[in-house]
Amino acid sequence: MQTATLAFDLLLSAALIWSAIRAITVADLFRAVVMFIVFGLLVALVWARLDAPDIALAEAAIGAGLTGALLLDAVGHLRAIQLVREKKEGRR
Amino acid sequence: MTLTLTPSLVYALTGALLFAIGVAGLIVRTHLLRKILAFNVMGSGAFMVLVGLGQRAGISDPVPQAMVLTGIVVAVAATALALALSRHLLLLTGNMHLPENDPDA
Amino acid sequence: MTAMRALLVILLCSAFGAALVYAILQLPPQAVDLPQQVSANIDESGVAHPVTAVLLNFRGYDTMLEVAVLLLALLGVLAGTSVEKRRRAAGERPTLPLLRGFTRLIVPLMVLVAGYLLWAGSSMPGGAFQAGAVVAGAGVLLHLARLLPAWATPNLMQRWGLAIGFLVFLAFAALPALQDGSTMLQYPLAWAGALILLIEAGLTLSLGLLLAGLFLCLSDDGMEFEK
Amino acid sequence: MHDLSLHAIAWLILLPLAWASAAFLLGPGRGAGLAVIGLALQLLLAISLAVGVVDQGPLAYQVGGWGAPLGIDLLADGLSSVMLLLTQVVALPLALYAHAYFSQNPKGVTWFWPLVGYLVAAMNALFLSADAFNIYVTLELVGLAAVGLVAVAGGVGPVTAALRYLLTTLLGSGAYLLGVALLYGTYGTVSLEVLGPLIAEQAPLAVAMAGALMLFGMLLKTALFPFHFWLPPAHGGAPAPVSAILSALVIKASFYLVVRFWLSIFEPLTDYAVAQLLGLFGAGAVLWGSLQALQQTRLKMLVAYSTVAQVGYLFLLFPLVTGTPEAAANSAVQGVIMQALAHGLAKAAMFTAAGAMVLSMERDDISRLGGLSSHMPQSLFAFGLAGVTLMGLPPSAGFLAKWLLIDAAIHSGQWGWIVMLIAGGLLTAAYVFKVLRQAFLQVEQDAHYRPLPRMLEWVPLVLALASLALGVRASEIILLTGVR
Repeated sequence: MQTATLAFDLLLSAALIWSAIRAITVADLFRAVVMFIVFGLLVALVWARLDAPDIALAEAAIGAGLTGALLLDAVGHLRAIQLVREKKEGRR
Repeated sequence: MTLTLTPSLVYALTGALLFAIGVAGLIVRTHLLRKILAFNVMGSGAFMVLVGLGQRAGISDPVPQAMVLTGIVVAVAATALALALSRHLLLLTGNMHLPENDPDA
Repeated sequence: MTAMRALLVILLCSAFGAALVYAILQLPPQAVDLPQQVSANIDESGVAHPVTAVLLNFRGYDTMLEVAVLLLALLGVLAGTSVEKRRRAAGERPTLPLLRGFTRLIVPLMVLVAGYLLWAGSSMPGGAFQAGAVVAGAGVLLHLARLLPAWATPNLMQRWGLAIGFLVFLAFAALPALQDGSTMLQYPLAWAGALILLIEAGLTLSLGLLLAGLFLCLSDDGMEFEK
Repeated sequence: MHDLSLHAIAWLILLPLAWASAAFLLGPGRGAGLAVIGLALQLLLAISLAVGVVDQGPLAYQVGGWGAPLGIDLLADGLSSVMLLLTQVVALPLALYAHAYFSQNPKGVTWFWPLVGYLVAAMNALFLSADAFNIYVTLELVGLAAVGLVAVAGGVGPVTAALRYLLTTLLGSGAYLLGVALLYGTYGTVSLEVLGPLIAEQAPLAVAMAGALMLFGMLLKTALFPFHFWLPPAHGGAPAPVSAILSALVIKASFYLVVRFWLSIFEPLTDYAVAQLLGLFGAGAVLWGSLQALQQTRLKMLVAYSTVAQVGYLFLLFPLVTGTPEAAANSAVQGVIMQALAHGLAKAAMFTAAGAMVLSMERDDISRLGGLSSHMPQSLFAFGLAGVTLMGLPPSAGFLAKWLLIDAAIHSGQWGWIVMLIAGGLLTAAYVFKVLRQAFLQVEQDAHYRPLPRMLEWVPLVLALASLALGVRASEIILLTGVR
């Protein structure tokens, strides 16, 4: 029993570190943000494991949800503007 | 070492590593969105150290938990401000990178 | 940043992370037992849930300042982006009937959930933060469904909504500070529970508006650029 | 009397929060009157608090009535009272100046007043806090408010500067937060009062790392060389009243924390080598900042680099108090506080004077200053007087500060720092005279000047005179700083 939960904790830790590194390094920005949202949800899971349901709720809603929405909106905005730029340059 | 690896301690250690990853990303990556992502990773790492270390005896501790709730809101506030400025810069310059040298300096 | 410098930073951060792990593994037991003090005083806090007691009573001062942080971030967002760039009518992009229907259905439900979370917070997990986040989620959804336009400059009503949570908090910080013998944010024992619920109600509205506001102020700017 | 001082502690925080919120409710561009009234009341509160601290010693205030470590405690001692006095003394004239400045140049006034109100509240809260996590929250408040103020000007330069500032300040407070987490993890409390004896008793490696992290975070925020890269564009590019607040006050908040932590809870961990290194960084700052100031072509950038240089002197504190005789350490603390006050007043004067000149010339270019001596003698005089303080000439407070620091260096046998103090004064003279010489040149034919409200010329003069007067009436301040 003890080893099973420890294995789960270690696995979750590994997933956290992997998703954090991916979010920072993956080439495509959209995928990076998606990775970050995954990271946020994993963190919410950590709070649940740490007997902190209050933080788990807040993390899922604010840390992953709202921050994720803000970031996705920014990526969309960035893409729209880059598209316009490319069109303009193509016309020239 | 007679130390037992409690879940709290595991996550405190993970938090320490996440903090280091976040700091490296914040400094090394040049795209502003990456920096903002890295900042959030760094913050989550610090929060995990705070709660994980606080509870390493195995008893739930509401004090660091309340601190982290405060911290999460502060982090989203900072993220929104950073995004606002980054988007403003995007409109002005067409990209989301900080120039190596300041335009006015 | 050159590759050499990046490598150096990564090496330094790795060394730092390793040192941190090593240091954490050597910690002696804590000298102060704060959880015990929290449970010893919880009867005087006005709420039964320890996290809410810390958040709104024992360390309520932190929470008050933190709401100011959020207000400040919104001010920074408003100050940092120019008004002209942000003006855009909600109806210009294609409307999504399915999303609209879904939103109309779910938003009242979210408001209900927020009310429940707020009420539950005094005795179990939940409270103003989570409830505020749900309100903000409803706001974001309404915006995505084009039922709520992006904000340029908040009008008087919106400003009151954004600030009311902080103002209620500030008022209950200031009232006891006016009297000799009590300090700011010191609630009278008999009223503590009711005051905390009142503060939380204000916070739920304001946190919801502030968090949604951060999104609504940022969203859609730059569409002028496209035209 | 006792109760009045205690009330002052609470209202120094509550009052600015209240008027900032009221200014926000009033709407864009409004709230100047509220700010002036609020700041005037705060100045009275700060004075009454200082009097109370001198009479009765350090005053503790238990927020919520719980008491540390369960609740959050505030503490007003000599050091915090002095910083509170400086903040209100500088902020009040700056508010008057800002009102006049934005009447001429409304760009950026939109949310200026609420931002400034929250900034002042946050700094007051920071100076009064005796709780490491509460200090983190106040640090974030200070940082976000300051960044918001830099961004108000708009344009590529200020937005870039604001972003760089924001990311730096977030890295700094992140490092600080991890330090707090390690402290809580080690001892189970964040109350500075409770932490002090615990750290003295037993400090594992994690606590040393916490100290290093917090120090690093504060060095970033104070812009000590070589972490100064973000400061010149942020301070130089903001509207003049903002530049003045940032340079005179905001960087002092993080410096105050370095002093507070180094002299109290981390005292058992302080290290000779680290102290010498901080001193060397300081020397580097004086040298590099002054040389960069000399090379600037824009007036406000010159003043901003001067801040980089002047910050250097503050860090002489560490080699002068670490492992030195008590007499030397006392002189060093007094000298550094005096330097912080002198620089606060003089730099506010310099930035406001520079702002008035730039506004009148409608461009920021040192080579076009010619003729200003006859057109704006008052502003130029204020600039020169502020320069006297920064150079450290008698009878200014800057002179007294350097005198005390030299005294400390002599008593601890560290002669090298004296050379640095004198060289720094000469370099300062060089860049101040660079400006003055240009201003006394012949009027250019095409020069035209925009008439300005008198307030824009009076405020710098009053601030500059205050930086001189402080040197004459310093004994009260020294008495106050001795209260620990």
